[in-house]
Amino acid sequence: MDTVVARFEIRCRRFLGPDGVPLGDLPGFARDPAVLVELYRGMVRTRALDQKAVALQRTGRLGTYASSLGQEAVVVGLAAAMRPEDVLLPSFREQGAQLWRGVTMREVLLYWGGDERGSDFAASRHDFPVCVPVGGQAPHAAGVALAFRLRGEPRAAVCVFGDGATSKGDVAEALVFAGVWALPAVFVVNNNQWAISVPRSAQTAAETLAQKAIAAGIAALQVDGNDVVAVRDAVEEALARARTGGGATLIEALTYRLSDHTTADDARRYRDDAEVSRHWREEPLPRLRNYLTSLGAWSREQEEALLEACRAEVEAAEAAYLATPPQDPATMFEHTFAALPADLVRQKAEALGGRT
Amino acid sequence: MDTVVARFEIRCRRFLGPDGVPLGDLPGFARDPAVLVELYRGMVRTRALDQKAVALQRTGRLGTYASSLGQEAVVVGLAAAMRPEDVLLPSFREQGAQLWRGVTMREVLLYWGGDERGSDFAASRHDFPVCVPVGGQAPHAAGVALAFRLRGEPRAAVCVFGDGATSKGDVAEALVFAGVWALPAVFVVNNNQWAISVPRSAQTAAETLAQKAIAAGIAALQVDGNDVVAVRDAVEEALARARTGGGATLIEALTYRLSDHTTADDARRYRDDAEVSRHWREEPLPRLRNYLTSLGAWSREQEEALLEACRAEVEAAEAAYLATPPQDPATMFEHTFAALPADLVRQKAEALGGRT
Amino acid sequence: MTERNLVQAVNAALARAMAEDPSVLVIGEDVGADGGVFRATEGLLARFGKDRVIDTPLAEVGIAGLAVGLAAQGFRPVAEIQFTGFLYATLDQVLNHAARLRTRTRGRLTCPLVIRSPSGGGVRAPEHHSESPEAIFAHVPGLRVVVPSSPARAFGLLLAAIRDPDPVLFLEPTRLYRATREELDDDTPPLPLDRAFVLREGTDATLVAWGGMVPEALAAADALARDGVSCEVIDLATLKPLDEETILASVARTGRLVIVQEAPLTAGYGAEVAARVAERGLMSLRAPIRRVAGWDTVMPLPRLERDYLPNAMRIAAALRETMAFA
Amino acid sequence: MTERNLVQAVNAALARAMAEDPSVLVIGEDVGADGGVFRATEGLLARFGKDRVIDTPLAEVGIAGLAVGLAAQGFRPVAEIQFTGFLYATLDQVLNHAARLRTRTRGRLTCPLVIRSPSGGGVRAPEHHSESPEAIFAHVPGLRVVVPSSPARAFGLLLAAIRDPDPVLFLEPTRLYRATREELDDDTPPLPLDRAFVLREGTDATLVAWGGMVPEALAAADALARDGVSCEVIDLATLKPLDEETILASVARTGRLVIVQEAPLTAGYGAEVAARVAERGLMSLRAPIRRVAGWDTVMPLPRLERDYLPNAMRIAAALRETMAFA
Ligand SMILES: Cc1ncc(C[n+]2csc(CCOP(=O)(O)OP(=O)(O)O)c2C)c(N)n1
Ligand SMILES: Cc1ncc(C[n+]2csc(CCOP(=O)(O)OP(=O)(O)O)c2C)c(N)n1
Ligand SMILES: [Mg+2]
Ligand SMILES: [Mg+2]
Repeated sequence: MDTVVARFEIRCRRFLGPDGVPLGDLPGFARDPAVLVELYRGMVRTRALDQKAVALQRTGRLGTYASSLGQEAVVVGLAAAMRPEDVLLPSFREQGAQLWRGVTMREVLLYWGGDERGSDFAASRHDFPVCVPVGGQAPHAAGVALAFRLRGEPRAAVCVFGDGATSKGDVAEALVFAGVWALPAVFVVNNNQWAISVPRSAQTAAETLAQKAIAAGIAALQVDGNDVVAVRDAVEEALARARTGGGATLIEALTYRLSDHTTADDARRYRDDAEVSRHWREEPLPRLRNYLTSLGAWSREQEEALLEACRAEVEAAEAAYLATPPQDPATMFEHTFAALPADLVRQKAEALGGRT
Repeated sequence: MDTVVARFEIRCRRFLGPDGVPLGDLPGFARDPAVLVELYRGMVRTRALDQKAVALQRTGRLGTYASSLGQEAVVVGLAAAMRPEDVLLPSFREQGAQLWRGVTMREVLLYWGGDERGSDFAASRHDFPVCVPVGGQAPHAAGVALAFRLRGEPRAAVCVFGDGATSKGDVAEALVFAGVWALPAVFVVNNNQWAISVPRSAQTAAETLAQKAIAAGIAALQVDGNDVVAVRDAVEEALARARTGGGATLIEALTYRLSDHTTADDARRYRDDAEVSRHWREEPLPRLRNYLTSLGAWSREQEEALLEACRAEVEAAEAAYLATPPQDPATMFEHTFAALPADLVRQKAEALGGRT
Repeated sequence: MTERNLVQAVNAALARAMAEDPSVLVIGEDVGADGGVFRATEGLLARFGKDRVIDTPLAEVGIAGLAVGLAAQGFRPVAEIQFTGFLYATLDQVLNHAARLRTRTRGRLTCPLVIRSPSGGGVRAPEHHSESPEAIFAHVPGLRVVVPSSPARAFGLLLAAIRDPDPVLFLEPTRLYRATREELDDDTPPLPLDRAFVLREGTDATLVAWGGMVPEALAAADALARDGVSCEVIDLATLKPLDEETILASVARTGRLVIVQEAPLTAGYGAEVAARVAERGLMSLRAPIRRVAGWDTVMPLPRLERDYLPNAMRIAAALRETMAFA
Repeated sequence: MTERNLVQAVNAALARAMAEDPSVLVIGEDVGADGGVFRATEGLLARFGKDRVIDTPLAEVGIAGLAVGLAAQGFRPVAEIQFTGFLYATLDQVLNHAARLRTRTRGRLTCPLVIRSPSGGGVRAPEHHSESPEAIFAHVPGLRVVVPSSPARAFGLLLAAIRDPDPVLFLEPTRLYRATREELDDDTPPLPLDRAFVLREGTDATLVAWGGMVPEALAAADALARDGVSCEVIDLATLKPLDEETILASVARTGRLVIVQEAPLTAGYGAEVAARVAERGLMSLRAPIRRVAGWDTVMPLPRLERDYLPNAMRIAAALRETMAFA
């Protein structure tokens, strides 16, 4: 005697096909080519920074770095959907979202160059810093969102993590909290198909990652993560719902990690070049560029000017980064507590040479 | 442009209505009244032990105890579905399942009386002991099930936990493992509607707990947890699937905690008597008894004989429990490692009086 | 003035902190209608409402992480972890996030949260309900660890912990919850979070203890007093940062040190106390430093609990051996 | 004989253990096709197949718990936690389950598992990749904690850890993975899991270190030798259980003790070593016990790493101060 007591479905959103041809009507914001140009610029800037960062790492002037190559539509799309007063809780591959929110290229390089001041960025100061422990920031997002709810503020927390992160219990617990209190939070999965060497298929038996939302009773959506219009639209819809008491959403953005996992990784050890080549055909930049070109809103000259502007910005950032004087070792101590306890005062003196 | 990419449904199974009237055909095993009588006996024994344990606690002769009052169909139904070679990974409210698998009442009392020997039970020695940290045993079940898979044994791990436990990340991670490797594991949620004072509605926004399975891509089923026939049938089906390579299942058994959370709790602080009274009308024992009576397979005399037999068994267990000589304090040390390291040898000597 | 036991003092401190500062929240499992399994949060829901006393789902990693998010947003969450056996799950959030958010962002984001948890054995509790994990957390840079041992210290220290701009782990000895009562006014001031308390002055030996072991240490000092030995008894109260000076000053006078901890011996916090004295107070020592501790075995189920836990007798024996040194 | 560095020694020990005993499994993130992010499991998948070298989902609690279930069923899982920053999440499973399953069931179920994790700083790694959490785990009854500091000791101790019938935490100093090479035969026997190694004999002071600090300690001893001071250098190797006798015997001869740990000072494992000597070796001490340790601050990002980590210079300075005592 079985009766059906609940039904669910997962939908996937896409506006622009891989070739840049629209599959139907575009959402409101996308009808203004200037808005699309801004999104395009955001993605190109991100890629330019990534290229520079990888080059700096290769020449020993930066630490391990996680490029977002191929995933620019995810990070730019979600950042473009946010308001300044929302809070971003990134993982470690969202420099594109940070840039969009005003963090400078120099600050991004500083962090990955091993300097804490890179997380003391001047803009968007309520945003969380990079989170290396996978999924660890997800419960923070629930807390931030709860703070907004308690204060009655129409703000939302936007938390980003990877396909691998969806296996972490931390993420599952965060979704439970976000669900049970209908918190203003949006969780975006950058499903780039790989968690270092572990392919999506070996990460979980779930048909989609969006369906992780069902376990927590929150809204779910899959989106073509190489279509920046779809990403921005999906996150905007989720944010609108969040701000108006409609609760949390989990959005799975389908994309692909075209680069190595980080500069410390060599992906050829575990994945096919052919697979990677195939995915180059789906990547987000030409898609939007082709569409803009078809509208007559983008020209070869504009493209060259943009590339040149990004190159200049990146080079200025590199110079500023390399010119940043080192931190005083005393700073190791100064932020451990608001006020230094007595035994740390002694340790600090010892560290700075004057052992007491 | 949204397209549906995945669909799910949750079904709920029930054979006997609250009054014991069948809602349709019963599964094969339930056509033999002798089998049903055994299930009934298992539930009555469980209730008898619970009553005695609570009484012993009230008079200071037992530690904190978690009664399974009202949830006997869950623990007996799942145990009856298992084979001896399967492994039970209980939480702390499954004494009914342990009894069915041959653990003695005296052993159960010994454990809750604060004596480790209660977990060194003589029967079903591959079963796990009680697990107090909520959800902590769920990943162990994945490990046990993986062991069976690696050895090619047609055995399964059966893991039981409560509605509250489904919020724990440990459980979510265990389900991910069970899903991705299609492990022979069955996870049974004793959804007794309360996690101490937190009602099911405040635990998660998920419409059902069964749908937690969707996040891990494993089979899901809800079952009337007061219908022992439905519980046994659902778990048997899941075990058959598990043994034949079909992977794991999460079964949510809907029941109600008619008692306090434990003997340390006073549920009147946080829940309505009226709610409890309502649920007494749904409880599992009269349901099966009424059905057996309607078949002519159960009489008042049989009922009295069973109660008397259980009383006798419980009293014998109580006597044996109370007569069990205390453990030698040396046993604290003897099982810390297979062989006692030197510094523990010294500590042991000190503990036993002969300080070295 | 009201007479309060330790758990009532915790309750009163929570109520006072919440009344004074609207950013103080209480979160955890069963902290609302149930008032906490030990009644530490009793009455708070009725008084402050469900936006400030928040029952959470059963998820300790989530609770700790939620608190980090709330704290970074300017709230002062006081999270209850129901028993210390379930605190280990929060270590990742506490160490990797709460205790380093200030450092990582050079002060841009901070984490003024308190995690409270009933701690220690002695009440014949079920498995995993009698743990003493203070040493594990005391190893975490950026975290304060506080263990009160009387109603007044529980009140004053908890108040200070909640007001502190950084994360604090506050471990409440279950066995002392209802052990004694003290007169305690609602407007008693907070106590400093970097000071040990000399509970009894003495000249022959220094006894350092904290939490549930403090009454045992005092009882041992009583026993030794009957033999004419005068013991100074220090309650660390705040384990991290450690008030080294109070201990060193005492040992400088007594020349003898016995440290009592309920937790297993090895790598317990007593080792830190011993190590500090062995560095900065070695020359005043007239006898080896003794630690009286739980054995390096698993905390047993209730029937062997008394064989596991250090007690006044074992402490007195250690003191006597210490006194036997020239 | 093959020349191997430390990570190759780990790899060789894993291969040998797997070849000898079909119940040995390797599990963890990226241990398969990738061969581990440090290549510790390289080639194992090809040689032993995917039923014995198992890439897991990204879930550390799950990995630790999976290992408990496998071990209770008679397998000997060797689980890799990719970096020690992600090991904290496993504490709950290790402490509440793995390390007490034997005790809880009076030996009915046991837990012969190994958790390996690259540990410590010095390689300019990203955040949370340079942690030294050994003290936290050394506080856990029923668990062994091992930290090798040379290829040969890594090989012999890992082999022993895998054969051991109880759970072992095996922390591999990342900075030593490729630091030196040693001749190492595949049939080198295992090393005992309860013994410290005297790496250098000396008469004036005892230096105790482990893991990544051992080369620094040896370098400091070299520096002191140039001043005519003879230092004995002991590599603890197995932290728990502690080989107290080797340390005490050394201090009895030298009268001076300096302990080096990379982890933050407070409640680090150096405190335990100091406390043991302050109890059982106090009377042979001619100078205060010095600890040279990481500061009680968050491990900084790479640019300040060298200001954080103890080094031969700091150790030598501590030794000189120690020698300055009558
Ligand atoms: C808790 C934790 N475990 C392991 C790691 C090591 N690690 C860093 S990134 C990564 C894979 C992450 O995969 P995914 O979540 O898909 O994000 P992606 O890197 O693909 O963006 C792993 C295992 C970590 N940082 N944190
Ligand atoms: C990890 C953990 N957190 C908290 C507790 C304290 N505690 C014991 S039982 C319980 C509620 C469990 O609820 P549920 O999972 O529904 O099981 P039930 O008791 O209803 O059978 C809690 C919070 C615990 N034992 N373990
Ligand atoms: Mg990924
Ligand atoms: Mg329940």
